[in-house]
Amino acid sequence: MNDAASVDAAPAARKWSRRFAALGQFGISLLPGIVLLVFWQWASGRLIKEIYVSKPTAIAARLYELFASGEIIPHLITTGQELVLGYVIGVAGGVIGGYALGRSPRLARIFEPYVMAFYGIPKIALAPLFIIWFGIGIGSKVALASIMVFFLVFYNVFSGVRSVDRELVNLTLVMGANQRQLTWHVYLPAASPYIILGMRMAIPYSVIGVIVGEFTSSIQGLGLFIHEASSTYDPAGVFAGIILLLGFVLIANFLAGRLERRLLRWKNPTTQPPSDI
Amino acid sequence: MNDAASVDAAPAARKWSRRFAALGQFGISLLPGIVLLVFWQWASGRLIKEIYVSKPTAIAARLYELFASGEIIPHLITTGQELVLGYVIGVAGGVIGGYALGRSPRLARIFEPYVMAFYGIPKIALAPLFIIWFGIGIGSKVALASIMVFFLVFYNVFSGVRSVDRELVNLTLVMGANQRQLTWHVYLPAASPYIILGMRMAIPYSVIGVIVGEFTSSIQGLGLFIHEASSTYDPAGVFAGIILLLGFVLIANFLAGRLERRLLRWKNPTTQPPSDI
Amino acid sequence: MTGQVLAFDGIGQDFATPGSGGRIRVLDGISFDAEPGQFVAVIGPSGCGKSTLLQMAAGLLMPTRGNVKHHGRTIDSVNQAVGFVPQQAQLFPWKTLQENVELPLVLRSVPAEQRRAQVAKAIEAVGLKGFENYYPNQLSGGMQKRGSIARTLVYRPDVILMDEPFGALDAQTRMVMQNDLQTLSAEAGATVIFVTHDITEAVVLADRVVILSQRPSRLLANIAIDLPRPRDVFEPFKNPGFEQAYDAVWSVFRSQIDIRGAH
Amino acid sequence: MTGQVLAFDGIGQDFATPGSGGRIRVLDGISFDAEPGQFVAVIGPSGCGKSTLLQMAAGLLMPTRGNVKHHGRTIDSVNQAVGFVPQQAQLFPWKTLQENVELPLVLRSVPAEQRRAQVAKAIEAVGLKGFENYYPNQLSGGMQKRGSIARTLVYRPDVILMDEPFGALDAQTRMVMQNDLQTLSAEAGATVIFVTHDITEAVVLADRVVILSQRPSRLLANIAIDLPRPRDVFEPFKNPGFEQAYDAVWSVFRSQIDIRGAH
Amino acid sequence: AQQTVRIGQGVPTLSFLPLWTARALDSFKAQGLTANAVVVPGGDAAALAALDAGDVDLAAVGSDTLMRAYAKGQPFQMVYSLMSKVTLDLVVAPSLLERAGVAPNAPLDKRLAALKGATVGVSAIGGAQEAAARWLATKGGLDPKADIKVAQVGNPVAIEAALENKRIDAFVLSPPAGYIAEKAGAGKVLVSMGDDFPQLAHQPYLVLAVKKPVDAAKAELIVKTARALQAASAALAQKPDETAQAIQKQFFAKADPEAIVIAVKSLKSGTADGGKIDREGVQNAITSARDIGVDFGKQFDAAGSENDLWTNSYVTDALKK
Ligand SMILES: Nc1ncnc2c1ncn2[C@@H]1O[C@H](COP(=O)(O)OP(=O)(O)OP(=O)(O)O)[C@@H](O)[C@H]1O
Ligand SMILES: Nc1ncnc2c1ncn2[C@@H]1O[C@H](COP(=O)(O)OP(=O)(O)OP(=O)(O)O)[C@@H](O)[C@H]1O
Ligand SMILES: [Mg+2]
Ligand SMILES: [Mg+2]
Repeated sequence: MNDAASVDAAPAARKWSRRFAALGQFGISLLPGIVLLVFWQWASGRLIKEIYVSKPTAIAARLYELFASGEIIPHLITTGQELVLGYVIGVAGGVIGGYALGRSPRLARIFEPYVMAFYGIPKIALAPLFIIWFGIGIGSKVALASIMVFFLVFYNVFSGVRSVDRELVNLTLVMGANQRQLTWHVYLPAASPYIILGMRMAIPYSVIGVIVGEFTSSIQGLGLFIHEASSTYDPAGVFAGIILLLGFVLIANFLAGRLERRLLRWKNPTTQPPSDI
Repeated sequence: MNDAASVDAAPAARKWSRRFAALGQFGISLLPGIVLLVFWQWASGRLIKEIYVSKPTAIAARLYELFASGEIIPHLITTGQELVLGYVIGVAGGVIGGYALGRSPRLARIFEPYVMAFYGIPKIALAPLFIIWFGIGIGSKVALASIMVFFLVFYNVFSGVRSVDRELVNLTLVMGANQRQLTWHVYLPAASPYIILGMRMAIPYSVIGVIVGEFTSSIQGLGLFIHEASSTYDPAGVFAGIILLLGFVLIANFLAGRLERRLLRWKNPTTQPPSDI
Repeated sequence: MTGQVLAFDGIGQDFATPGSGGRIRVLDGISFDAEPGQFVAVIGPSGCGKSTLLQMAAGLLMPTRGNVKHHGRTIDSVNQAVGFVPQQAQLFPWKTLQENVELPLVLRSVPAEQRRAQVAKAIEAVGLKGFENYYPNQLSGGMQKRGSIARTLVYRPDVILMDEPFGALDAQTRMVMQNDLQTLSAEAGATVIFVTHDITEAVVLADRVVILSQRPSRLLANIAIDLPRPRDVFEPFKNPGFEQAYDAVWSVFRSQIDIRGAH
Repeated sequence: MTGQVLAFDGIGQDFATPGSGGRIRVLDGISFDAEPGQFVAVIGPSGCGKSTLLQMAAGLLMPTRGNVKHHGRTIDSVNQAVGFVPQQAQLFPWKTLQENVELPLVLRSVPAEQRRAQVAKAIEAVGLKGFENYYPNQLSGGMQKRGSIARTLVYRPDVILMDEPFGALDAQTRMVMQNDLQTLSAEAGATVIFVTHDITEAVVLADRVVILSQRPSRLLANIAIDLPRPRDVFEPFKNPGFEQAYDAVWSVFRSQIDIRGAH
Repeated sequence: AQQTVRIGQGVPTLSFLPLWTARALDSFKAQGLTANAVVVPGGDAAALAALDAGDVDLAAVGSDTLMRAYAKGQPFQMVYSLMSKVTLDLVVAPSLLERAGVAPNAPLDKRLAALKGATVGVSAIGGAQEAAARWLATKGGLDPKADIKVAQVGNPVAIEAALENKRIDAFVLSPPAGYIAEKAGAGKVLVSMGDDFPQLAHQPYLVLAVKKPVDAAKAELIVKTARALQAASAALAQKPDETAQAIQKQFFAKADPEAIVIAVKSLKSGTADGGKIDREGVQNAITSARDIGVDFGKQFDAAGSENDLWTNSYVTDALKK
């Protein structure tokens, strides 16, 4: 609302105060995490047995141990590869598929229900097929993760493309655009809020895909590590593994946030979102 | 493009030809399914062992058997309840949470990363915790399903609310709207394409949530049925269970499609989407 | 100087220029005010900051310098006491014309029956009878704009801010609506701030015409139009004294043309 | 009758009315055409179907009855041989002004260097120099409209369809741009279909003025304006013969006013 | 009145033979019980969590998981031995033997040495199966960490698919997986652990666990359950074929009947002692767990943990009339 409230201040001071505010923001956003950790530490052994939830100090110690011994490194690398590959393949497929069906209502009417139905299949029930087709190595996890990612990206791109303003499309056609140009100059930018939303939501699901995959079959990876820790009553190990997964998620989310700000710069170039409630 | 192409025809004829076209459409959209079934039937035992993929005729026979004996009914009812409850709770939570964070950039900056991180946690790894907290009954499945649904709906509503045109919001405020009215008359309708998208994508995920829950622990339900079929070497049973799950998904998707057309009527009231590629 | 409904006091507005990181000065010390029931027309070159001024009066934008007072109170949040017809029609695309026009009454909890009557009257007044169930994207540009006007006039606000309301209308519709607006504002005693590009329109409707300069915009003149009311909007030049008033405004305006030069 | 660039032949257009399931007749047998290099102005009441006609010429809407021919060929798909300035500016919100104006050239694979020069010239011509890096939502309504005009003129199409291009502009900017358009269309020999609400504008710019009636819209008149060129757009009434031409148009138009009646 | 007993089970394998038998023959009914089988596919740890939460009365789990939980201070106690021998089979792909040039009838350690460089599938890493695979490798003179790779492959059908498609070279699972693989020509049962290693043939391998403390009503329930299971085991010993068929029809209707019958027969010997848990057996279990490298993180032995980790009193009570 008060876009211009701070406009009077001298540029240098503004810059500093902005940095300061950003720092404050960051501090505030850490707060719930800290509260959670403290509560966890307190509740563990009091409200709920440590064997089920471990506790932050134990997890920190376990994490240190895992890195100091290097034991976790190969798991980290494997899972990292699976995540990146699965995510990239899924996003690429989702964008292409969603775009095609979004542009062609006819194709959409035919195939959309199948895509939806395919997602209702509990993939765990298809474990044998996955093993036969993709093996027990990195392949089956990449496949699962990219399927998960595909779905979310697919639906978002599909909806995004369908929501593009017809009049802009028509205008661009009159201007002389061919289909490829229409895609690049109109459909993709106009659908970008949806595409980015899909890419963001897909981040944790790529992790879920990889973990489900590793639970189903694997030789190495964080999911396997977590599963092993869980069946050998090593709760600190379980949560240490989870924390590492969260690391992946948060890094990817941070990168996606930057991409979003970059691509959607045009939406609110100088001003802040309105009417904070 | 040719909105008006069929405009000359007499209304009655138009109505019929439209019905006919709809029927044709429906037929065409069954085609890939039929092709798939035929291929499946053929490939089973030829390209891949029947024990891994069963075959359509065997599955149909198994389905008949399950319904004739009534064996599947209690499973169906349990899973149906879990799905509906999980979905409704998840959607409600997602809309409220997404709306609150969408309206308040401050809250969003603080909590959004936590929501994202929470989804990176592989829920399967926390099976013991879920059992401790929600028991082995319907509770833990509803919890899992609604968590899955929540996330998708949350993110879509969040993005939808943030994408609402500021100028319309401002105008409504000037007109004298209070916060509640702003929500009903502007934010929710403007964000409805996103909300509906989230609700649609959440359909198969509610199924996944329930199935993961039933795979973790259960007394009754389709997930359990599938799990038992798979560990007692009954591939037709596995796929019969999957088909029933798909039934849920497709019915829900159909209903969501109708809701969508109803709520988004204003988007393209009389005309068809443009530029089929 | 008391009793002003709206007072713009030394308004200045800077915007950040994209890319360069610099700032562009749009408004540079604009002061004028509107007394109760007064009809103030604002004219000025495209991009000089007229819409920006109206936004400030509606409390949607805080000026960089100076302030806008409404009944003596500095506006520092959304101003719900004014009616605002924005430059783009901005109807709600998910509401039919009827629902759009009805909204301000719904927001004010006017009973349904009374609402229906008022809405029907407002829609009729802008010549859109029969289009009640159309969605905005089924209406022509001018019809949308008229819907937007009906939506504001339907709840009879004391202060009306109008941003080029009649710009997209043909001569005949425009004259009818000018006439209606004149009658309405006189009857209801509403204060109107009216942005327009049409000098004839400004002169025939307004009590005062505020003329802004090119960006960075200053107040070039604030000219009182003392023609008797009611005025004939259908043949403006037949109003006694119109020509002099027109020339007074036009001569100020003319000075601006010369800046860009006629080739 | 050969050699027409655009020919509207017995155009009729019905739209489904929402709710009732009936149909509303918007255009009812409109026929007129434009010869090469001709400047045709279309005027008519708000909502009579002027924008609908332009959409047909651009191939974005197929008429219910009749057809539009372009160089003798019936238009049955998007017409890429015309330039179209829509009623709402419709700039691409994700592109800066510069990128918006550049787009048609990019679509035509014009080399970057030449593109830059042409874009700079077009932006300068509409008086938006200095705003190249602004996104559309940072521009005023009139500036957006001018951007939209620049985007069409930049690639010099043979046929230009303009839907109230100067409606949102102040008198001075409008005159400068009218003058530029006159020069440009004369130099390039472009055929222009120009929808406007301003009779003066129509008469001073056009070779023919097409006047449409209220909905269901018929062709009221198609009046040739045989004033010598170049014409003085800054003081239209000083053009020899202008007054008669104006009166010819106005008298047709006037008949329409009386239908709704001056109260 | 009928009383309900809720039994949680982590993995629905045939090795929990007394449970299947009792359900197939409904020997619970004679004790005035209705058995409510709660499947906890989340695994033994999840089944024990359900026990801890009070959602089930008894949990049927592997003794190794139970001992781990016990070592962590969980209040669980084994009250009935469902399977008194290690039932795992090592099944290898024929190609593995060919590659190593080992005959199927070669001495045990030679056979096991063929595992060098192999990937062995198990249904869960961190459980008894992984431990068994690595232990077998040491018996073949191999380095259990470096010389074999152990892969987690979800369910039995998936493991078979993996073996058949050369994704793994061998697997360690309970019957009937080995028979089915042999029948499909995909694998060869190389070692039956309970038969080939005497110390593995006498120990509580799969057990029923309860949460302490046990009140009188719960104690009665346990005794009744034990009686039902004993009755089932007795029936199995008398009429192995009929019983096996009953199990197959009721629970494995779609599986190959022959494989189930053979499997039931081979497992039968592990149910012969009516659920008895003794000091020697428990000690065997502890030692073999330690042998294969399980670190309980706490020292305890069979004698010291009697009536804490384990008790035979319910079985004894059940035998009294
Ligand atoms: N968010 C913004 N960032 C930068 N500049 C802006 C922004 N909003 C408006 N401006 C600039 O402010 C100036 C005035 O805009 P405004 O819309 O008030 O003009 P106007 O007088 O209403 O013009 P018009 O008659 O064309 O509608 C323009 O030059 C515009 O570029
Ligand atoms: N999709 C539609 N469905 C129903 N009616 C429509 C639709 N599109 C346009 N119309 C009707 O067609 C008529 C003509 O619209 P058009 O936009 O061509 O008018 P116009 O002459 O350009 O008016 P203006 O000067 O106000 O821009 C209007 O009455 C409008 O309601
Ligand atoms: Mg403006
Ligand atoms: Mg129009």
